[in-house]
Parts: sequence; C-alpha cells; structure tokens
Amino acid sequence: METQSVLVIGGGIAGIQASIDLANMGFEVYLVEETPSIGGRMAQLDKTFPTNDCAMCILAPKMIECAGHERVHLLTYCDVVELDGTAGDFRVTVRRKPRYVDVEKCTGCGDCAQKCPRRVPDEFNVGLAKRKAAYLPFPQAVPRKMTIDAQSCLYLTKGRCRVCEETCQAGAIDFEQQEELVELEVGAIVLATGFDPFDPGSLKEYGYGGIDNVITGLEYERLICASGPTGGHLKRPSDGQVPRVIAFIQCVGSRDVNYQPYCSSVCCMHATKEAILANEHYPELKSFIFYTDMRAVGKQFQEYIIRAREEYGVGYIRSRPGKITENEETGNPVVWYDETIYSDAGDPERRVASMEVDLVVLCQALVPHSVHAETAEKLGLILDGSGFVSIGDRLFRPVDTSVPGIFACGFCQGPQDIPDSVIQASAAAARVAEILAKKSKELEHA
Amino acid sequence: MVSSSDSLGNGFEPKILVFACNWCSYAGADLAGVSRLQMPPNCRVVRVMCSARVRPEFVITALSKGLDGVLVLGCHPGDCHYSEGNYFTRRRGLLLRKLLEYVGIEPERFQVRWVSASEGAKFAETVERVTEQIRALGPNRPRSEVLPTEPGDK
Amino acid sequence: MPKTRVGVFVCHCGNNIGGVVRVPDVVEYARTLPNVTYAEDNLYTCSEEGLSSIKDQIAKEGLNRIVVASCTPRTHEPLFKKACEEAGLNKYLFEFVNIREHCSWVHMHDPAMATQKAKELVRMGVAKAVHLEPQEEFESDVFPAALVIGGGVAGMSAALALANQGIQVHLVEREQELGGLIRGVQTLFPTEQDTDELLRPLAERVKAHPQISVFLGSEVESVSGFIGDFDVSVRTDGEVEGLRVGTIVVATGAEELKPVGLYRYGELPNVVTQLEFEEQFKSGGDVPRSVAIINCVGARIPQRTYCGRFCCATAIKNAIWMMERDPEARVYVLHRDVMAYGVEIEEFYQRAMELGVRFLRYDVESPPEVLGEDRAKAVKVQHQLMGKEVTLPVDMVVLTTPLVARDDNGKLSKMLKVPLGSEGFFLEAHLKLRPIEFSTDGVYVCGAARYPSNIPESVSQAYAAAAKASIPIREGLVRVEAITAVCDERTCSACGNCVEACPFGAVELQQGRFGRTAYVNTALCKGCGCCVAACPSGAMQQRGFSDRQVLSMIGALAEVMTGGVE
Amino acid sequence: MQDKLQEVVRKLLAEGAVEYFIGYCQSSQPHRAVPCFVSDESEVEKLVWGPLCGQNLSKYVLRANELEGKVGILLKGCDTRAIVELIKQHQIERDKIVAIGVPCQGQVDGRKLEKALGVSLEQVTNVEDAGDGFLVTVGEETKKVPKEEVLLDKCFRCKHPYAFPYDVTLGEVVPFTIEADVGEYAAVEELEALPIEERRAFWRKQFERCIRCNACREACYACYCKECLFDRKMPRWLAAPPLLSENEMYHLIRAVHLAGRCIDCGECQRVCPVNIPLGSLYRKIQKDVAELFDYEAGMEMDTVPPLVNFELDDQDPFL
Repeated sequence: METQSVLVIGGGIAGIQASIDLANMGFEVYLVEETPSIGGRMAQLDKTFPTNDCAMCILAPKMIECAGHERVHLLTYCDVVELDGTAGDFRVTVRRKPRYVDVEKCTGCGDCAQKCPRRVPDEFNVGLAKRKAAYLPFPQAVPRKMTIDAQSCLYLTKGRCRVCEETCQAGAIDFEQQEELVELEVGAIVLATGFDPFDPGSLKEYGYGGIDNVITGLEYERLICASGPTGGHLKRPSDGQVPRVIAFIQCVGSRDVNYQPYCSSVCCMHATKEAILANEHYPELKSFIFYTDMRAVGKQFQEYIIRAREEYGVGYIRSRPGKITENEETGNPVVWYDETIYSDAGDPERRVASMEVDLVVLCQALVPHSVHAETAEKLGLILDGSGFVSIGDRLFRPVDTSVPGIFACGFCQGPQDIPDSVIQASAAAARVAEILAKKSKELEHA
Repeated sequence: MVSSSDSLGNGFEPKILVFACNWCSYAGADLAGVSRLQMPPNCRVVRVMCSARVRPEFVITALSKGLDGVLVLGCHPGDCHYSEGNYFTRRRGLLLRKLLEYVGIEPERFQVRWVSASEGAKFAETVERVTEQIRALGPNRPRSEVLPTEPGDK
Repeated sequence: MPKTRVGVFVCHCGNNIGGVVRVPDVVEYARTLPNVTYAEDNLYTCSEEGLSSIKDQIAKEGLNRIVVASCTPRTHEPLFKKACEEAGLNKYLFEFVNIREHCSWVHMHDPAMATQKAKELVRMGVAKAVHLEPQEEFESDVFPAALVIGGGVAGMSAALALANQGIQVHLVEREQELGGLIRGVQTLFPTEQDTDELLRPLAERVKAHPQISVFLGSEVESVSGFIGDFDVSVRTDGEVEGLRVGTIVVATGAEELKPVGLYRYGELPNVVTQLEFEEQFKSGGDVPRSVAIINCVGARIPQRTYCGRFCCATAIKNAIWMMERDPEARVYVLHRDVMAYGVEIEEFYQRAMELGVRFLRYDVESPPEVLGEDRAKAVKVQHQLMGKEVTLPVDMVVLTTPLVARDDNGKLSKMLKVPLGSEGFFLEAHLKLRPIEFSTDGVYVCGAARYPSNIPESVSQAYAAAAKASIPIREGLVRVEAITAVCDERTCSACGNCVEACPFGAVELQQGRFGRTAYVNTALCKGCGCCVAACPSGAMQQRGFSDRQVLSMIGALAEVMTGGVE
Repeated sequence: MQDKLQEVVRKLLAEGAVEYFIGYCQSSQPHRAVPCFVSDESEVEKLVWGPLCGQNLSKYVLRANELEGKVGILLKGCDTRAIVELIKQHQIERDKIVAIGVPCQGQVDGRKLEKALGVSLEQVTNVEDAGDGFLVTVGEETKKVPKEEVLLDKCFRCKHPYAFPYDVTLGEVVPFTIEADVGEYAAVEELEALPIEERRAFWRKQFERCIRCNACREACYACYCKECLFDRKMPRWLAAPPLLSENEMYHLIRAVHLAGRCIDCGECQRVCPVNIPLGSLYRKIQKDVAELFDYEAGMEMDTVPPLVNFELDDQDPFL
C-alpha cells in the first residue's frame, strides 16, 4: 500500500488520536498545532470523569507515542495559511512561527526560562500564574523545546536583554530566526481545532471579573490540579482561604438565546467531577450544583452522579440563578435563585432564595476555538449558526465536512466529551483511509 | 567502605530503594525534577513497567542485603496502565507490611504509595517523609551482618 | 559468548547535570566498575556529537552494552536505542540512567551527595546492563480479513468502511435481513428522513460490495486464536462454515426494554413503547389527537441506573411528528431531565416547544399514573412548576424506554474473551481513551452493543472500530516490544498463578515438551510483569526486567554500603 | 478402624483400583508411625491407624503423576486441605487419587508427650485413643494422659472441608472438637503483643539458629516447584553460608510463597532440627490472609489464590 500524506490541524486529544491512527494505518501525517506543544485542553484538566483518572497520566503517553511515531511529523507553533486543490491532492501552505530557539539544539532544560527577566500571564494556567517570555508551556510539553514569545520578549520588543542567549549552554537561542512557509502536499485533511471557554464576563448578572470569588470552570480546574499554580490547594482568589461551601452554576452562556443556544454537553459531568474532587481534597467541604437539566447521558455517568450525591454529599439544585452579588465584609458571593418549597400540605411553591457561599464556579459554555473560523474559511468549509463545522450527511457521514477530503472531529464539529472526540478522531482516520484507497484505485485505473 | 554516611562523615544517612511504575509514578518523579522540587538524596529509583512487577522477594532481599528501606510507587487504583496491576500491588503490600512488622522490621522501612504523573509534589513529599522516618529509625541492620556480595551468578 | 564490554556515557546536559553533579568523577568511578571497558562524558549525549561518539566507541572499543547517564528514558530512550541499532548493536543492550530529573535537578544544593548518588545510579545501571540480553521483537502475520458481527447500521457501516479500504469483510447477521433494530423505526433523528429510504440503499451497498460476504440468518458459534489469526465458525441454518480473520468488530446492538408491569404496559392496549408506536404508524393509521409520552420508563431507577442517552430525542422526534401531522393535537412529554445535549437535540427540543408540545417535569418519587378501565383514558401527574396535581385526558400513552443489553452478550463475551459491564453491555478497554477497543487486542466494539447511542454516534463508532480493525491488517503484522514475559518450561510447575494474574488472558497452561506448563502468548502480552511477580519459582521472567537484572541492581546498591567499594 | 482400613485397601489392591496405597505403618520405635507404601495385598497388615499418625501424607500423592493408574491414600480431614490445594494448583488430577477418609480424634505431639510423661519417647511402647485422653504404656504401666496436654497444636483448631469428595470413608469424617481456652491464633497474637524491637530480637534468635538444611521445605506439601527459587543459579538469591541476614531472607520469602497455600499441617516445625517455631511464622501469614482477603487455603475448590486476586474495595492504606 503506497504511502500517502494527511494533514491534521489541531494537536489536542482528537488531533493526537487521529494522527496516531492515521500513522499506524501507514499514512505520513503532518500534525499542525498553533501553540508550542501538543496536548490541547485535556492537558489542562486535573482528573477526568467518570473514572477520575489523572488526565496527564493517560494523555502524556499518547503525546509521546504521537511525537515519537516515525510517520508523524509535528509542526508545532505553526498554522495553516493557504489551501488549494481537491480531495486526493491538496496543496497546503503552513506558516512556522519563529520560536527564536533552535529545536535541534534545545534540550528543554529551562535555564533560559529561569534567567528570563520578563514575566507574563501563563495561558496554560489561564492567567492564574506567571510564565517567562522564554518558556515551556507546561512541564510535560511535547516537543520538550523552549519557545520565546515575541510579544513579550524584552530583546524582541525593546531591543535589549539577550540574557537567555548567554545562559543557554547548548547555544540554542537564535534571534535571527525568521517565520518560514512550509509547502505540503496531502491527500486529505482532518480538522480538530477544539474549543475555547466562553468568557462569562458578558453575563453581568454573575459578576465574573467584578467579584473576586467568582471563577470559571477552567480556572477551578487549574486550582485543584496537583501540578497547578497552587499545587492542588484550593485557594479562593480574595484571601487564599480554602472554601467551605462552593456553588457551581451550570449553563453559563449555554442554552441561552442571548449567547449560545446549544448545550455544551460536558458541563454537567464536569461540574460533578469538580465537586467530587473538592470533596476528596477537603472532606468537610460542601458543594451545590445549580442546574437546568442534569444531562449525564454517557456510560457510567448516572452512576457517577449517584456517587457524587451519596458518597460526597454534593447537593443538586434545579434552578438557574438570576444573579450573584458579593458580601462586602466576607467577600463571599451570594447566589440568588428560585427555589421550590413544599407547604405542609405538600403543595410546592416557587420563591426567590439566596445562598451565601465561599466560592462560585461558573461552568461556562464552550465555544469553537477562536481561530477556527479563519481556518475554516481558508479551507472553504461551511459553518453552522453557532460556528461549528457543518456536517453534510449527519446520519451516515458524521465526520464529513462540506468539502470532500476534509473531515472534522472533536469539539470543532459539535459539543462532545473526550470519549466521543476520540471516537470521531478514529472515525475521521477511517474516512481518510477510505477516500485515499478509492483515490489510489482510480489512479491505478487511469 | 563508602556508605553515604561515611563519605561525608555526618551521621547516619539511610539508603532507600524506590520502585516506580513507568506510566504514573516514574512520570511523577520526572515532574518533580522538571519542577526542581528539592528533596533528600537518599532514594534510588528503579523503573519497572508496572508496580505489580515488584515481587515481594525484591523487598525482602533489599532489606536483608542491608538497605534501610524500600518504597514501591504505582498508579492510583483505577489508573493502572494495565488496568489491574496495582490492585495486586496493593494486596502484596498489605500482606508484606504485616509480615515484616511481625518479625520486627519497622513498617516505615517498607511503604507503598500511589503517585500519579501529575503528582510531582507528592513524589517529593513522599521521598522527604520516608527519608526522615527511616533516618530517625537508624540503620536497618549492622553492616557487618551482611555479605559484601552482589547477588547474581558469581 | 563474547566478553561483556560495557560503555558508559555520562551527560553534562550543559550545566543541568554538570552544574551540580561532578560528571568527571562519575566517569572515573564508572571506569572502576566490573565489566566497564570504556567511559566518557559529553556536553550533550543526545546531540549529534554525543550520538556519533556512542556509535564510534561501539565499533572502536567493541562495546556490547551501552549505558547512558543523562535525563529521563521516557522521552530520550528511543533516540539512544536507535543510535545503538545504527552501530549494529541490538537496541535491547542499552540501559538508561536518569541523573537529571532524579538527581541533579532535585539536589541542586548538595553537589557532593548528588555526585555520590549519580555514581550509585550508574553502578546500578551497569549492574543491570551486564545482564541485558539481545531481544528480537515478536512479529506475527495478520490474516487480511475482518469479521463484523451484527448487520445493523453500526455493523453495515463498519463493514463498508473496512471493505472500501480493500479489506475482505465477513458480515454475520442473525436475522434474515440487514438493518437491525431501526428497521421498525419510521423516521430518523435528526434529519427526520424515512428510515427505509436510508436503510435500503445502505443494505444494497453492503450486499453488492465485492469485498463483503454477508451471512444472513447466521450466528457465530465459536472463536479461537488471537489478533491476526482468529478461527471463527459461523452457523447458517445447520451448516457450519469456518472463517479465518485477523480482526473482529462486535456490532450486535441492543434491544428496546419492554416495560412489562410499568404504567400498566401489557395490560392496556393503548399503552405502548416508542418503537411500537413507530411501527404502528409506519404503515399509516390514524394518529391519536391526545398523547402522553412518559420518559425514563425503566431507566435511571435503582434496578437500572443508566440513562438511555437518546430516548429523550426519540420522544421529542415523535412528539414533533404528531404536532406536524395535526397542529390541533395535544402532546404531553412527561420527563425528569430532558437530555437534549449538543446542538441539534437542543434545537429539536426548542422547536417542539414552539410547536406546542407540552413538557411536564415529574419527580421520580411521585411518578405519573395511567388511569382507565380497559383503555388508558388519562394520565395523572404532579406538575412540578404549577405545583399541583393535573389530570391529562389522553387517547394513548407512549412509554419511552431505554435500550437494554442482549441476553446472549454473555455467550459472545466468553467466546471473544472480552468483558461485559454491570449493565450487560460490552466493556471497553478504557472509558476515556480506548472507548471502542478491548484490552484483548484485535477485537473492537461499536454501536448499541457498547452503550445506547443514536445513529450518528453509532456510525462514528463503527468508522472508529473499522479504523482500529484495519490497522493490523494494513500493517500486515503485529509487532510487540520485547519486554514481554517468557516462561522457562523446563522449570515451570504449572501452579497457574500467572494465568490468574495476567490482565490480558495472555498466559495459559498447556501440555508441552516438559509436561503441563505455563505458556505466554506473546502477541497478547503487554509486558506489565504481573505474572512474573506471581511466580514463586522464578520460572516466569520478563524480558528487560528479569529477576536477575533487578536483583543485580539491588545488589549493586547494597554493595556500596557493605562492600569496600568506591 | 485399623481392620476396616486394611480390608478396604486389600480390596482396592485386589481389584487393581490402585497401583499402591499410601498409609502409615509402625516404625522400628513403637512411639512412631511412619509413612509406608503398600503395593501388595501381603503387606496390607503393616498398615496402622492410631493417635500417632499426625504426619501429613499428601505430598506423596504427587508421585501418582508418573503412574498409569491411581494411588490410594489415607487422609485425615486436615490433610484433605492439602489435596484441595494441590488440585487447585494443577499438581494432581482428582481422579488420580483414591481418597480414604478416616475419622480422627486428634493426634499426639511427641514432644508434648515427653514433657507430660517426663520420660523419653523411646520408653513408650503403646499409645491408644481413649476418648477424652490417650492411654500411654511405658514399660509395664499404662496411664491415661488428658488430650489437651499432648495434642498437636493443629488439632486444637481442627477444620477441614466438609464437602471433600472421599472415595471411601472409614466412618463419619467431621472436624474434631476439644475444649481449649486458647484462641485460634494465640501464639501469633502473643508475639504481636510484644514491642517491635523484642519481636525483632525474638526472630533474630530463631533465624540465627537456622542451618538452612531445607528440611522445612522438603517436608512442605506446597513446595512442589520443579526448581526452587533458592536453588537457582541465575540469579542466585541466597549466598551460600547460613548468615542471619540470608536466613531471614530464606524464611520470609518462604512465608510469602506460602500465603494462601499453608494449611497449618505443622510438618515444617515437626521436622526442623533446631526447633525454630516456624508454625508461628506461617500462622501469621494464615491470619493475615484470612483477615485481609477473607481466604483460607484448602477450604474451597473454586476460589482464586489471594495474591493473584483482588477486590476493588480491598483496604487501601497507601493513599
């Protein structure tokens, strides 16, 4: 079977899985990732539902397998600038952004980062910690190569410093590095650009940005993570205290005509997991989840909810809070919501209630990744109303986009959790194999 | 003779053998390094694919040969890369701990811990604690009691 | 056997190691170790210079064991193993010593101790290296055909996805025609197209495909062998045919729960399940004007805890179908949570409400009640929002029930040596990252046999399963890293501990040259070593992690304390 | 009972149902019964049964594997636990054995008897079971010794699989019971109660005496490995000289190997030339296996050995 090439866009778990499968099928795979490391959103998670196993424990081996595969060519810190051609022979132009580090020489030792004087917010820790301008995005990054971020590097912005250059024993720092364009010829393309968390700041009623102790689900995830900025110690922003009561608010920006009409699919389970983790770290801690419908539809999900209720005492309140205010003295957020109370006669009655808690976690909507729209445009893909890649034949071609030869998997084509993304990634690989097999047959016949 | 104690002549420094599984705990130890978490230099890590590879005979031998402690590290139950391995580790650990204690070997000298790939800090803390505990206990047995021979086939 | 000649290469890693550990001392020390005939230090052993120096010294010094003391094997081992191979040395004669992550980086303020530790780690590494043996990686051929069990949408999609790659597929369906569960369904979510229109062409493509042989009215009777080489016998009315395949896809689907005893189902004629409802109107027939749909019937209850996943969508679909046929109709959906996850189902849910479908939430503690003597006439329910009990007059009650696992899953799971979960569905290797694989290689699962899933999900799983099932066939062989277990048949006493301990069913007791002994099927072994630790006599060993190798490391460390060695 | 035994065995041999029979016969010294192998009807009258048949004969059935036919064996209830394990561990097929079950009223511990009588065993000419005691003849005089004074330890905790499928029984085989105010694991608990350093001292004293003659291993029904770990050359686990450290290693590793296998038959302790209280070591393992994993060796045919089995909710002090 002659080898053909495939382009995979996006180095998250879906892109990684698609790349590994395709490479194992015998294709040459070019995996383009815009950040300096593969790993994607999953790398930022602490544990994963419903098994509670450590995300990095199961992801890291995949990252290493992917990067180490003889037929996978990693193009990190790169993005797609141009595409033409049709299924079977696409021509793709990829831009490699300068790292200002010679990856051949760099050993990822991190000396440059230690000496680098410039501190900037750390994306991996969603701004909860600082990184240097010369940095490794996270300790298990693959490839283990440093990157100098041109926006914040003193030398590149103000023309002085170069401390990293003196520090680096390997002589890997290279400020002469220029952006380069890489031309690829591929038979098919797999899109796996994933999601961004929706910024809940626009929902003024929830006070995110105004009230210190109102944080987002992803921020919480980093706080509870053993390798996060607080070493897994849950400290609330206002005073670093460990919260005793946490409220998780669901559907923040989801199922909301003013923001995202769709259901983000993972937040119910995500919140439940976060509540369980909180309780595992601090058995005294009490969590309440304010939800609309508890959408736990996957394998072992209902059982997970039951465990959360019974073993970890997580409280589920069916209500969509109207607003969150702040108790000025304590800095405690106060959640205002409708509750149903029952009279002695057992007749329910709705009334407005409030609950003062130590920390509020907003389980924000998840939206298609920011640059995904441009990428889609370059590829000529049709997007649906919410910005997800639209799928031609939902029923029998669930990973085929509107452009033949281009397939989409994972969150970029609709909200879904890790297992479903992994499944779609493999499905995309199968579709690639189908059309390229057909293609090569046609060539034979021609 | 060079045991770390004599090399620097400042009191008893235990020698501790650590078995770490490739997928979680060894990765956790690496993370501790990458994060530059400083810890006492008394532990020597031996990599195995799964903590379940560590047969109790290894632990017993190490202690009989004069090492001051043995630490076995594996994935948290449920996380085992081979799905079941660490459950066997757990049972062996439970039994061996009691047996050693019964013949008068302090339980601190043989410990099992679960360390995930993201628990670099836990690895460092574990090494720290175990080293202190064993340092406090003193040598496992008089050096003179042990044959200066490497098991193997000479 | 040639004399053992160990070469030791100690890396400064710039000053990452060299800045703390006195690397030259470590090299000096290494030279004094038994069997070490060469040692050097490198600024970066992983650099081109470092690697070529390893290769040169293998040639010049006739080194037949290589020890590199630098960073972590988890990232760099392949690099050094490759270098050994390029110099003509079996890559399993390489040993890695981690003196960066495990030494210099964690003892930055104690160079003396760090150096001492590095020496001891190198000593242990060398001690192990001496006992390393060259290994051949196990390879076995893969028979270029696949078996798909089940001819529903998942099975057909998997078969086509494989066949279109040019792979020979055998598709076994128990019924006399293809299509599976949804043959009874009239329209499909989310496109609302007519099922037959969709199913017929699909079935035709399968039947017509030159690479697919379809077995109708057939069942798999027995399976033996392992990945790459399964022997399968298929029974078709009396006749048994033997098939040889390399991989197997399970797509046996599931069945709709018949909720006998719930909501007077089976007692009243006009209380039916969703599937019965669709079958009834598929052929036409008057649609009742007033219908109550009750969701979560027999699901999310103590006896059956799981959620049917797509049954809410089914209920919504049928509610919409009724409203669109008759805008005057009164359709109530009595539910607990509306599982309208994602984009489309949520849209569907909104549309149903716009069309006037009435959604009432009931509490599992006070479930609805079906009223009527010989027919269901009304449904009584505690209205959660209005906070009072309401009675809804109805002409028909439709019960939304989940899919349940087939009883004969157990039979198949034994045949294939793959597990079932508590609900009786097939249990994947890992819920998160290996959702359609089993820990037993070469067997994959998709569709409702794994867990209830709608058509798009089942088809995705089918493609995914096809991808996995095609990989060994496309590669033509299965290759296994040589860290597998191996049993010394001469000294094995067949106590069977290893068989119990193996998570992968890779060890069996077999009658062989030395009587009954344990035997490791290398194709299935994953190299965890569970069986090795369980073997009292030491007959079972693991390549690259043998008792001999580990013991020599323990001994090397013990020696430092007891022997007069520096 | 003895006559019945001989009659049964004679019949088995006559019919050719067994190639030979494993039982006890009188040794040259009257105070001991020793294993004997009877392959001919003429030898049958050698077979004896009485209170001196404490030894566990099970290990000898492994010889049946070399035979075409079957072997017969006389089994006390306690011995059947060994047979159960040997079958579970694939060392013998059930149908290679013709098992003759004998009702047992407790067996004499020679060392205890010496103590009780204050005379050396050599002078004992006869021992008979007399219900609550044993009639012991020394020289001319016969006196009754209460059972609780001279029974083997294991008899105080007599238990065995009720449902063991004997082929023939010489009467109803049920566990023997005796009033004894000692708990099941008394000896172990006594040691457990000591401060840890005293326990270390105690066991060091025991292990120091070991001459590594391997008698305990040879006597153990469960030590059937074709090649013992300790006899391997590559790697060699133990250094040759019987140093304390190496002895300790030997006994601890044996203890681990016997987890879920030791059935408390007491052979190891009986044969130990330097009287190391090995019983107390292996009882400990039995106690922990029972308490931690709810497993008792030799009681059931279809249970999985404790160290190659697990429960998701096993206790977990390792977090």
